[in-house]
Amino acid sequence: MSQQFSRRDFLKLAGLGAATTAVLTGCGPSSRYVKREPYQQMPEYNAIGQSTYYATTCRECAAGCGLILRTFQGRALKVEGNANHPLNLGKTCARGQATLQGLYNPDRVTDPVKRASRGSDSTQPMDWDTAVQTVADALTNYKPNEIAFLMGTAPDHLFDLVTDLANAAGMNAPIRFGALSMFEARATLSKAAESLFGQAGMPSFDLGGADVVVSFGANFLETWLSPVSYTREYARMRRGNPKQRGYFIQFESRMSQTASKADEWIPLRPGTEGLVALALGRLVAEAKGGSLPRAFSGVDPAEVAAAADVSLETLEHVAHMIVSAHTPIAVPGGSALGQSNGQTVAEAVLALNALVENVGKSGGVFLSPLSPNQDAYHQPASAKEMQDFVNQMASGKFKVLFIHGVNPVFELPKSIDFKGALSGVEQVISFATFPDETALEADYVFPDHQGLESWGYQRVVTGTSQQVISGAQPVVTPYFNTRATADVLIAAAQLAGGKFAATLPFKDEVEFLNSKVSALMGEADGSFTAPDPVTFMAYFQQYGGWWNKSDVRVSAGNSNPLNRNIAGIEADFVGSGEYFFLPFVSPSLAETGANKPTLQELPDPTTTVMWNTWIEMNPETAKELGIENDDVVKVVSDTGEVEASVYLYPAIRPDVIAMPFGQGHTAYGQFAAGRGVNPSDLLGAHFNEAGDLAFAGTKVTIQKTGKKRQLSRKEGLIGVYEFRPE
Amino acid sequence: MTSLAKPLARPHAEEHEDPREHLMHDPLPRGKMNEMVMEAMHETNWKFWVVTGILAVLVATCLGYAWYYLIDKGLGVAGVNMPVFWGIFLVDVVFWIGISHAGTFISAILRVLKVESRRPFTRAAELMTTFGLVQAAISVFMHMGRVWLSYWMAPIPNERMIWPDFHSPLMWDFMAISTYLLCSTMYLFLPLIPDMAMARDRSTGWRKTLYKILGLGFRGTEGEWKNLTTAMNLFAFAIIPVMFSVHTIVSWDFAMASRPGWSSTVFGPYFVIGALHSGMAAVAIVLFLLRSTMKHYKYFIRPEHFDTIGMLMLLVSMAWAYFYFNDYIVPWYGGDVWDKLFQEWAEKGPLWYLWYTMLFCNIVVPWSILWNKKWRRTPWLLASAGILINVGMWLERYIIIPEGLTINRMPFTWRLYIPGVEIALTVGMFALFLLLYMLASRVIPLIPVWEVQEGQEAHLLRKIGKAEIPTLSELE
Amino acid sequence: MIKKFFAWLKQPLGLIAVGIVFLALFSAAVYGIYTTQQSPEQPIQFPHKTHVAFGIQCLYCHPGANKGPAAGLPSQTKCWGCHNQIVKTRDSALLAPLKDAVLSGQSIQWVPVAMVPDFVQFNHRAHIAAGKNCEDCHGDLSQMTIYENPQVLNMGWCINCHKQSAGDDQALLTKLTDCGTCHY
Amino acid sequence: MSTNLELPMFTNNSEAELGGRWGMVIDKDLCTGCQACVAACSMENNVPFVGEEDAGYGRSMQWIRIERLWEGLDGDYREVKMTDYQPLMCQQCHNAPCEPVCPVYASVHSMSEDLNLQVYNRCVGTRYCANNCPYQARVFNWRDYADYRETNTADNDPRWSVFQNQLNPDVTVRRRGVMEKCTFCIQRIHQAENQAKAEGREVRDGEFTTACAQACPANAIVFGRIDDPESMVSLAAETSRGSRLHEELRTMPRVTYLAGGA
Repeated sequence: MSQQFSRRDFLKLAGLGAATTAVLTGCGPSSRYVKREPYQQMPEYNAIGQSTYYATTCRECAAGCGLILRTFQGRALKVEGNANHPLNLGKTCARGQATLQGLYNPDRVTDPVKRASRGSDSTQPMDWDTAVQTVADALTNYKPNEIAFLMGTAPDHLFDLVTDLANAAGMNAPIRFGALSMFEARATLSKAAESLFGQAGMPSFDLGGADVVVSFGANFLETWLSPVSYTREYARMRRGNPKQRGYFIQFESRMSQTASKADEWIPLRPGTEGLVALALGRLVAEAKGGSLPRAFSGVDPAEVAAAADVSLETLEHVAHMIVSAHTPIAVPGGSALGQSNGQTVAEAVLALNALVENVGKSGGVFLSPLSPNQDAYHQPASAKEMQDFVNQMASGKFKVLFIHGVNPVFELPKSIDFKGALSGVEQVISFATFPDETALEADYVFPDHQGLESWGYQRVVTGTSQQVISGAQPVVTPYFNTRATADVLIAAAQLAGGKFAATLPFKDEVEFLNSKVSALMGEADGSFTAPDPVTFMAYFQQYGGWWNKSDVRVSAGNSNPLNRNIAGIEADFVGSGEYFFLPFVSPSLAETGANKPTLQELPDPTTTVMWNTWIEMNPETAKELGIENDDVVKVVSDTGEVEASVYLYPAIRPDVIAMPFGQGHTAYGQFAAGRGVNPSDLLGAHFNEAGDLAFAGTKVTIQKTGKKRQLSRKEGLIGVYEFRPE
Repeated sequence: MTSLAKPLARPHAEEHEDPREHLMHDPLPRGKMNEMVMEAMHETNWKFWVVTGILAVLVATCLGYAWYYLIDKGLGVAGVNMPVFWGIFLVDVVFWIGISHAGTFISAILRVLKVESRRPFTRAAELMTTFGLVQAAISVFMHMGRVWLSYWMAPIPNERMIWPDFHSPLMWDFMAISTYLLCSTMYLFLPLIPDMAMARDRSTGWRKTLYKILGLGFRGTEGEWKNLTTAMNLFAFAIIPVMFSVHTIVSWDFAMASRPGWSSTVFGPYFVIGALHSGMAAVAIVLFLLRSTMKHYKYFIRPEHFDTIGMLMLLVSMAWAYFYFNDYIVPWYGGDVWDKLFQEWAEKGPLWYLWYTMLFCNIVVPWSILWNKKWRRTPWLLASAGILINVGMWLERYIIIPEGLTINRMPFTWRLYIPGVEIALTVGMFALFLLLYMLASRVIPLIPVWEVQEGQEAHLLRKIGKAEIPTLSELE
Repeated sequence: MIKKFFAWLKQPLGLIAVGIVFLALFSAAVYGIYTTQQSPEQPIQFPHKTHVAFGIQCLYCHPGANKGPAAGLPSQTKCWGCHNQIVKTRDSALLAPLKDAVLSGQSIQWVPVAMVPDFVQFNHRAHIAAGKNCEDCHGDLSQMTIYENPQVLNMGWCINCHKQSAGDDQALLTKLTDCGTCHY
Repeated sequence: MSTNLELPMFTNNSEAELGGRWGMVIDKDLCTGCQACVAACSMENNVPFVGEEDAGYGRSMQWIRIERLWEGLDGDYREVKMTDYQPLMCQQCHNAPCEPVCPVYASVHSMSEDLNLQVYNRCVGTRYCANNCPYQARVFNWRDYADYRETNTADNDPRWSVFQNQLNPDVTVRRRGVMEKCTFCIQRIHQAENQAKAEGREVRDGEFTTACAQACPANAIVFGRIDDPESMVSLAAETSRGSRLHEELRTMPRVTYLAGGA
C-alpha cells in the first residue's frame, strides 16, 4: 500500500513540476499568435533592426522648427530636434514631442467623406477620385471671385501653391489665420515696427545678447512667436556670459510662466503697459542726460506709477537697471498688445529700444530676415480682417470655401460668428486631418496627411537671424487613406483645365516643391551647395531645409524713430464687469494640442493643472467672493459666459481673472471634445489699432454657481499651499 | 505580574465573595462538563445559520469578488496613489497581526506564569491568533500589485540565480509571519489534542473521523500526558520570543524606512505594546460573544475572567500611552522639520479628528472604565471598551501608514488618500474572520475542557484538606 | 458519500483512476512544453538544411545579426531574386506562396519561433561580437527544415552561458549578470 | 540550480567607488518649466497617459515632474515669488534607499552602469521602494494604462490600438502592478556602448544623451559620464552653485542641481 502511495505521490509531484515549469519558463505559447512580416522589398537605406532618421519640419505651430524623426520598420517612434537647424538647434518643445500622437491617433479623419448635413456626425465615405472631381467641379462651376481659401499658418508651401492658383485664376487671395497669431498680435507688432522703423517686418529680439531684459507681457517662454528659440536665447541671456548673469524684469498683471522666471515680476494694472514703457523711457532719457526725445516728453512718471498701481521707486529702479546695463532690451508682447491700444504699447516699447540704441545690434532688436524664397513679409490675417472675411461669407459673396489647417469655429471669438456665417457659403470643403469643429461644419472633408506624412516647407518668420526655409518630408507612409491637399489641388486643377491646369503644371506636390525651392540652388551663401536640382532637393530633405550661413540682421530704415509723438493713452476696456479678463494661450495645448492625450496630461507649468480649464483668481478676491479652490464659477462678459473651476493663484492681481486658451472643444477627437471651456467665447469683436483682437481688453463679472469640480493638479495642495515647510 | 499570577493565593482577602464565583471553585462532574462543551458545539439553531449565511455572502462578495476585481483591474480601483503607496491593506496587516498577538500572549505568558484564570479562555485566544494571521497574510497579498507572482518572495532554488533579498524588511516580515503562523497553529493544536480525543469518544459519523485524525490516537495515558505537557511547556516558552519578534519585525517595515514619522527607534516595543493593546481588547470582545451566544459558556467564562483581562487591558493601555508619547515627544523635541510637519499634519490637518479619536479610544476609554473592578467584571462594558480600543488602534495604524505617507520630503507631492475598494475588502476580511471563528466553534471545543478540569481538580484537592496544599499548577 | 469516495480511491480501481488523472495532467504539461519547442506551421515549409547545404551563409539572409538587435527576415524580393532564376523553383508548387506574395505585394506571414518576451532586450550584435556563432544558440540548421529551438530559451539558459563566458573576469561577470543588461 | 550568493549584484555597495558612471546636471536657473522634457521622456520611454481623474489623484505616470513651490505666500501678492522650477526624476542614488527594501530584487543596483534599475518583470508590486524613495521619484502602474490591445479598448473603440504604433521597441511596455521610474534612458546607454564597443572605443562625451536632455530648449539638463573629469557634466557639476537633493540622507544622488544666480 505504502509503495502505491509513494508512486502516486511521485506522479503528482512530477505532474505539478511539469505544469509549473511550463508556466514559469515563460514559454508563452503566445509566441504562436505573433506573425512577422518581412519587407516586400527592403528600402536600400534601411538596415534590419536599425532605426532610420529623417529630417522634417514641425507643424504643431508656425515657427518651423526642424525635427529629426526616428523611424523603425516603417513606424515613426520619436521626435528629436534637428541639431543643424538654425532655429531650434536640436531642441523641441513639448508640443513638438507629442506630434506623434497626432499621427497615430484613433480620432483622425481616415477617409474622404461627404457630410450628410453640416454639423452632423454622419458621413458618407468617398473615394479619392470622386473627391478630386468634387474639388475640380467647385473650381470650375463657380466664378473665380466666388471661391475663397482659408488657410492655417502652416504649411507655407501649400499657401504658396494656393496663392499661385488664386492669382492666376483671379480668385480671392488666400487668407491665413491661427489662434496663436491672434493671441500673439503679430499684426500689431509688425505694424508698430513699420510705423517706428519705417519698414514692415516681424521684429526679432536678441535676448541672448542682452544683459537686462524688460518684458512687457511678452510670453516668449510659452507660445510667443518661436518659443524654442526664445527659450534658448533666454538661457543664453542667463548663462551665456560666464561673467554676468542676465537680469530679467517682467511687467505683467499675472505671473505667467515667463514671468515666473523673471528676477522681478512687477504686476501692473492691465492697460497701462504703454504708459509704463513711456515713463520708463522718460526716466531713462533723463538719467542719460541730453535732450528729452519727443516720444517720451508727454508722460509724467509719478502719474503713470499711480495709474499702473506700481510704485514710482520701482519704475526708477527699473530705469536705473536699464541705464546701467550694457545691452538692455525691451520686449513687447502677449496681453500688453492685446489691448485697445496695443499698437501704441508696441511702439512705446520699441521706442525704448531705440532710446538705448540697440536696434540692429547684437543684444537688441532687429527685423527678422525674410525667408529665402519670399519677397515681402506676409502676416497672417488679423482678427479684424477675419471679421471682414466672415462678413463677406455671411453676405454670400463666397460660394465655395476651402479650409485647410485652421479651426476658426473654435478659435475665433463667438461674437465673430464664423459658424453662422458659413450658412452664406454654398459649399464648404475642409482638408482637415482631424474632425475639428470647422470640419464638422464642412460639406466635405478631404483629409490631408498629418505633418509627419507630408511634403512641404515652412518659412521661419522669426527667432533666428539667418534666412531659413525649413523642409518637410514624409517620414512614414500615410497611416490612413488620406491624401496631400497639394496633390488634391494639383489633380483638381488638371481636371479643371484651363488657367488652373496652366498654373499648376505639376505631376504632384513634390514637383511643385522642387519648382519653388530649387531656385535657391544658385545662392552662394547657402548651407549646402549642389550641382543639380535633384541633388539639391535630396540635400534639402536630408538636412531638413536650406538656410544661409551668415546672419542677416535687418535694422531700421528710419533714422530717428524717437522724434515723434507716441500717444500714451490708457487702454479702453469693454464690459461692465469689475475684473480684467486675461486669456492666455496654454503652453502645452495652444492651437493643436488638445487632441493629444500626452499633452492633455502635461501639467501647466505654473498651476500644474492637467486635462481641463481653470480660472485663475487671487485668493484675496476669492475670499471676498466666498469662493474656494475648485468651486465652479461663471465668468460673464458682454458677449458670453463660461463656467469653470477656480484655481486660487497667489501671483495674480486681485482685479484680474485669467484663463487658458486651448480647451473647450466640442469636437476634435475623444481627448479634446467636451473638455473644459473656451475663453474666446467671452471675447467681443474689439480690436486694437492694428486690427488685432483686443483679447485682453474685456472686463467680466464673476458669479458663484455653488457647484464644485475638482481640478486635476500635478501638485499636492497640502504641501504647496497648506502645510508648507519653512 | 506576580500578583496576577496567583489570584487564588489570597482568598481570605475576598471572603465576602461567594467562592463559587470562581470557576475553579465551582466544579462540575467531568462527564457533565464534557457533555456541556459537546452540546455547545453540536446544537446549532437557525440564527447561527442565518448569520453564517450573511457572513458567507459578505465574504464571497466583499472579499472574493472584490479581490478578483482588484486583481483584474489593477490597484487603481483601490485608493492608493502617489505618495500614499500603502493604504488600508497595510493598516489591516498590522492590525490583524496585532490582534493575533493577544492569543499567544494570554495563552503562553499566562501559562508560563501559571495564572489560573487563564484556563477557560486560552483556546479562544489561540484560535484568534491563527485566524488573525490568516487575515494578515491575505491583506499582504491583496496589497501586492502582482499577487500571482508572490511566490517569488519564497527562497526557491532556481537556475536564474535569483533569490529573494534578505535585506528587505518585507522579506523578514514574510519569514516572521510564516514562522509565527506555523508556530501558533501548532501551539493551538497541542492543547487541542486531549479535547479532540474527548470529542472523538463522544461523537459519531464524519465528526468521529475528523476527531480521530485530529486526536492523533490520544488515549490519556500517563506517558502521553507527560509528553504533551512537556511539549506545551516548551512551546509556551519558545513562542513568546517569536511573538515579540514578529511584531517588532512588522514595526521594522516602518522603522527601517527613511520616512519622516516612521524612522523611529522606539517602534519595536511600541508596536508590540500596540499589538497587545488591540489584542487584549479583541479577546474581551470574543469572550463576550462566546459567553452570550454559546450554550453553557456562561458557566465557563465568568466575570473573574473579564476581570483578569480588564486588568491586563488597563496595564497595556498605560504602557501604550507611555510609548506613544515617547514616540511623540522625541521628534517634537528633536526638531526634525519633516517629523514635526507630520505631527502638525496629524493634529491639525483635515483628518485631525482621527488623531483625537485615537487618543480618546486608546487612553481615555480604558483609563476611565477599567480602574473600577465592578465595571471590569461587567462583560458588555468590557466588550464595548474592547471595540473602542480596537477602533482606536486601527486608527493609530491608519495615522502611521496612509497619513504618515502623505508627508514626505517632497512637499510638492503631498496628497490625501481616499480609500476605494479597500473598504469592501476590509469588511470582507472581518466577515471572514467571524465566519472562520463561527465554523470553528462547530468543530472544535472553544473551551479547553481538560485544562479547566485539571484546575478544578487541583482546587478540589486543596479544599478538602485543612493544610495548605499547593495547587496543581504550582506543583508542575 | 465523501468517505465512500475516499474509500473507493484506496481500491485498485481508484488508484488506477488517480494514476490516469495525474498522467493526463502530466502529459498535458509535457505537451504544452513540447509544442512550444516544436516548429510551428509556417506559410512555407522553409527547408533550412537545403539552403545551408548550398553553402549559403546565415548572414546572407539574416543580415541584421551582426549589425543590430534583430537578425531579421530576408525581404521577399531577396528570396525571389534567387528562386526566380532557378527554373525548378520558379514554378514549384511548394514556392507558390512566395511567388504569389511577391507578385501581389503581400507579405508572407512567418510565425516567429525563437522569441524572447517583450521585457527582454536581446541584441544579436553583442553576441556575435562576443564570438558566439549562430549555431551556439540556434542549433545546427543544416539538420532542420523549419527552424525549431534546440533548447528552451529561458533566463536560466541565458545566465548559464553568460556566467561561463565571463569565466574569472569579475568585471565581465558583473556586466553579464547585471539585470539591466537585458531588462529595461 | 546554482544559487551563488556571492555574485556582485548581491553584495552591498561600498563607498569605495563613489565615482559613479552616469550623471546629470540640471540648472534650475535655466529651467523654464516648459515640460518639453516630460513630453520627450514619455514619448521615448512608452510612458502612458492615465486620464483626468487618475492624473488628478496623483497617479500620472510621468517619470519626470517639474516641481515648483511658492515663497512669500503670506504677504501681499506683489511679494509672492515662485521658486525655481525643479525637474525631478529618479536621482540614481549610489546608496539608494529603494534598493534594500525590495523583497525580490526588482529594485536593484546595476553594478556595471552604477544606476538604479527597476526590473519590471521581476516586480511584484509591494511598492515599498516608492515609499522609501526620499524624492518620490517612482511611479506605479495602478491600472493597465499602456494596454492598447484591440480587445481592451477605451470605450470599445477598436482604433484605440493606433497609439501602439508609436511605442519604442527598445523599452518594455509595462503592465499593471509594476513599479517604474526614470532609467537615465538606459536603452540609449546600451546602444551607445554597443556601438562604441563595435568600433573599439570608449563612449564619447556627448555622443548620446537622454531624451529629456536632448529636448530641453534651455539646455538646462546635461547628461554624461561623471567619472570623466573633462566631460561636460563633470565640469557643470563642479561649480559652487551645485547641490544635491537631501544630501543629509547620504543617498549620494547622481543628479546635481545648479541653483542661484551667481
